[in-house]
Amino acid sequence: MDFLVPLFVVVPLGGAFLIAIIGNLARGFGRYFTSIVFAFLTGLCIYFMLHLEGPVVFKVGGWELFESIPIAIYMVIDGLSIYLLLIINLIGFLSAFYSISYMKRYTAESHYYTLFCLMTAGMNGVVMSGDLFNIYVFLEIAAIASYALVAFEIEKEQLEASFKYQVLGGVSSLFILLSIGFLYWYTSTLNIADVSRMIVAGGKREVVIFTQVILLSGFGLKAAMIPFHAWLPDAHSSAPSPISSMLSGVLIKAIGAYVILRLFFNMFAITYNIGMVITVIGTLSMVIGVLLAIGQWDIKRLLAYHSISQMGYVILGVGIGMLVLANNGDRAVATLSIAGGLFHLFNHAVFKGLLFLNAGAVEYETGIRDMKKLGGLSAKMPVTTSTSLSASMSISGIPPFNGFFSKLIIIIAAIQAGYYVLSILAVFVSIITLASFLKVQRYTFFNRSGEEWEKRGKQVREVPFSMCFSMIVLAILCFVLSTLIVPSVRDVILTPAVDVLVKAGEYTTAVLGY
Amino acid sequence: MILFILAVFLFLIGVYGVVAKRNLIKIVIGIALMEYSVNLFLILVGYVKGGTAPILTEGMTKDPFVDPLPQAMVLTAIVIGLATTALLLAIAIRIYKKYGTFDIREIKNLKG
Amino acid sequence: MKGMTIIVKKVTQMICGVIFLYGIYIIVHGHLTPGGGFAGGAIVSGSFILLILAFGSEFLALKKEETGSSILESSAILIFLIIAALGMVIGGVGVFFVNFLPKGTIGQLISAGVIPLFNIAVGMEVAAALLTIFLALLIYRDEVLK
Amino acid sequence: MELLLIVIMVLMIGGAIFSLEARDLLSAVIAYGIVGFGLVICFLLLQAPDLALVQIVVETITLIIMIAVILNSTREETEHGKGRRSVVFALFAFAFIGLFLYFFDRTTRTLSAFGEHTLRMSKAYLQPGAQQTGSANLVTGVIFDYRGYDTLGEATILFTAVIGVLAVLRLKGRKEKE
Repeated sequence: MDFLVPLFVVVPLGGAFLIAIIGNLARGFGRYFTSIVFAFLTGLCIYFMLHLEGPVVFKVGGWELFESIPIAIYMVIDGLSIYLLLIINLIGFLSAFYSISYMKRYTAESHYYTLFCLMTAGMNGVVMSGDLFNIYVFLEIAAIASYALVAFEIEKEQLEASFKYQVLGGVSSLFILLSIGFLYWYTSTLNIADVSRMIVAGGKREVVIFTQVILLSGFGLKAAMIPFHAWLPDAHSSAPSPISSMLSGVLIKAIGAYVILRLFFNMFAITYNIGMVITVIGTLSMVIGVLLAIGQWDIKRLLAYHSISQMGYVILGVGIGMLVLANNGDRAVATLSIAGGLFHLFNHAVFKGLLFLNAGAVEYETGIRDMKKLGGLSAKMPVTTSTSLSASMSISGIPPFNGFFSKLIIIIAAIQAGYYVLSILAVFVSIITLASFLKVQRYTFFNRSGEEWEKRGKQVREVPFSMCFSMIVLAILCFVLSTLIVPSVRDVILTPAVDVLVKAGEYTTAVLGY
Repeated sequence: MILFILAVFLFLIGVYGVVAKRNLIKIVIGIALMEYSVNLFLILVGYVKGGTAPILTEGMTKDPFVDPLPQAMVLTAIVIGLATTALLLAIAIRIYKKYGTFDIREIKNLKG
Repeated sequence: MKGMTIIVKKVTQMICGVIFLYGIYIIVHGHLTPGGGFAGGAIVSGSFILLILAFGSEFLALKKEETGSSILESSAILIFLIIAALGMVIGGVGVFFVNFLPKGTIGQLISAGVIPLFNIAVGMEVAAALLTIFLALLIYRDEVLK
Repeated sequence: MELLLIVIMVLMIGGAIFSLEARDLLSAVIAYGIVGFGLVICFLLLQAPDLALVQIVVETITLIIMIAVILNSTREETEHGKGRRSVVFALFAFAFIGLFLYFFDRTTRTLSAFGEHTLRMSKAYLQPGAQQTGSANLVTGVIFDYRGYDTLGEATILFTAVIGVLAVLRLKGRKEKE
């Protein structure tokens, strides 16, 4: 099984290069090839998930330890990595399939599919890397591809959003590189496991804290946590809809939240202060994100603000777990809290991806994104309406859907850990989210007052098959993911990922092998 | 020590340029300056006193080498910087075509 | 774009070939002397850019050139990936990025296994990439002026 | 040599400040070129000839592209509204820079000083490096053999940027017919 590990990067990269070459000759090639690539990768993820026992370590170039120092670049696939890989490639497959119809209206489709493959390859590379500088390189691939994709429609709004995104993204990347420089100065090594060991041995606390602050601001910018969120609403609402769903659903998690978790749990020792900072940032994002979303009338902008808020839940859940672990509290509470956070991460990818695809379908048919001008679409677009309804109920935490369970777990964990204020805030945010999505449903699909599209004389009908298919699959996933609370399913998918974070100290030994 | 502080100072000047300047080209320059300073910082970290460049030649004396790993990292970082700058400039010139100015405030005004 | 004066053209004519050859030299000797694929590729593309700047672009079918250099670039990086992935087949043990060719004597031109091949692939990629960016800006400019 | 480095770096900082404050964008870009070429000399002094070579070429091409962009658009920077707000902002910026440098100095004082770097990961790249990779230039050995995977990523980034530039500079975003 080990030799299959590089395929997660090689296949999408090879796909991107092939599309760039053949796309010039045969126009429709990229359209179908991308979906094939991601279907294959999703299958590979499932195969890995079913057969994974402990972390798989792949040494690129086959260089073994030298005087017990790791010198090769390590690819590490453990429970958390494979969990993220599954999310990335699943959402990637559905977005790519959705794009088949959606992107036919744009020029230069082969460029689009090339960039799409590159972005996903970058994210795959980040989540399975065990090397600091390698993380930086692949993070840049994903980021640069996403800058170009945000500007893909090359109108005023898109260009401006992309410029802002690029400037802030570039600054955050350089902060990350600077902190990698600090860590190299201190430890003279880049392997995460080895760095972790050197930090423990060195014991220079001040240097570590300084580095942590810079790293957190760098990755906080990438994850659009609240003091650093300025770029997200513009960028995510300007991109073509399948890309919005990739950006909101996957990218901010893979190159922002995931790396924060990996570095602050597995590389640095867990401390109470950092746990506190992460919890506070998560809470702020959760509350302020939803407050900013209330006043929005642009449907994609509203969804983008909700992304900040929902990512706040993820960070909050993990942060509470970190606090409990740092206090040597009850491990069961920490496990529950982290499980809630990671569970919500998957759920958010699914329902936010679906909501953006719905918004794309509405825009595809009517050409309007302003909710005041929409309305009465429920009769004309039944599939879009019903899938959107299930996603809305899921994001606002209505019982049979997956969002309910993950939020419930986070709230229960917060109460058990003694953070009553946080649990009340979480409930409060959930209620506002519900109100906000009632507004979306009412004005977009059910209200009959606006109907600007009718005045413009547009023939509105249901969207083509490939778009419907992706939306239906995601809507089904909104139900099916609720089964993650069933122990036998959870043990395969969620528990390995949670274990990586709860038993944070074991990462080093497992990777280095001594 | 003073060398490291100067490198970080250059980095902060770049940050200042990005945050304070209102001209798109100036912002691009600010990011490029940050890039340079980080590159310089990494190379400063990897320097060994009296070391020579890590290239084997005939009849070499027993000097120590400087650390080749930061050099490999910086080579990568230079190319990444080139890529970022090129994409930023492409978008900046596109924005100029649409708005007729490089000034952020005027762009905001024109957007209304 | 218009060309420059006759003096510039003459000088460019004389030095352009030298620059090009120097770029090739840097690429090929990447494993022996300072430099390598990145520096050499950038120098090669520099020689082309110099030619275009001096002689102007009205004699060129820019769009065709751009497509051509873009395809060259993609092929070069695909070759890079294939050489890297070949290790998974030839290396015997399924290792990515293995140096599967014989190493030879250190200091010889033909040595270091696959490293010269990587250098050449990267050199092609960088040269074509920078040329493509330049041509894209040039085409955009011409279209805007029209 | 340290003194020379300090002089060059001060020059670079001067160039950086000038390029950010200059009114004329063309002179700003040229001042930015000073920083780039100063970096080349620093690389040479710090025994990194590979980087110096790459940096000098990349810098030249970046400058050509930047100057082309500016000559095709505008050279003037319209800087209006220099009132009290910008003074407050400048004070704030100075305070931030001072604080950052202070903490940087305090925290990193315990780390190895300039030139006293200890090797750990790169020990393996130096001692048996030439035998294992067959490359006389050890940096090339690191780039293409020990850390070839990073280089693949780097080449991919350049490729991504090219596709991105082609996508951004295309003429029309959507097809004519709806």
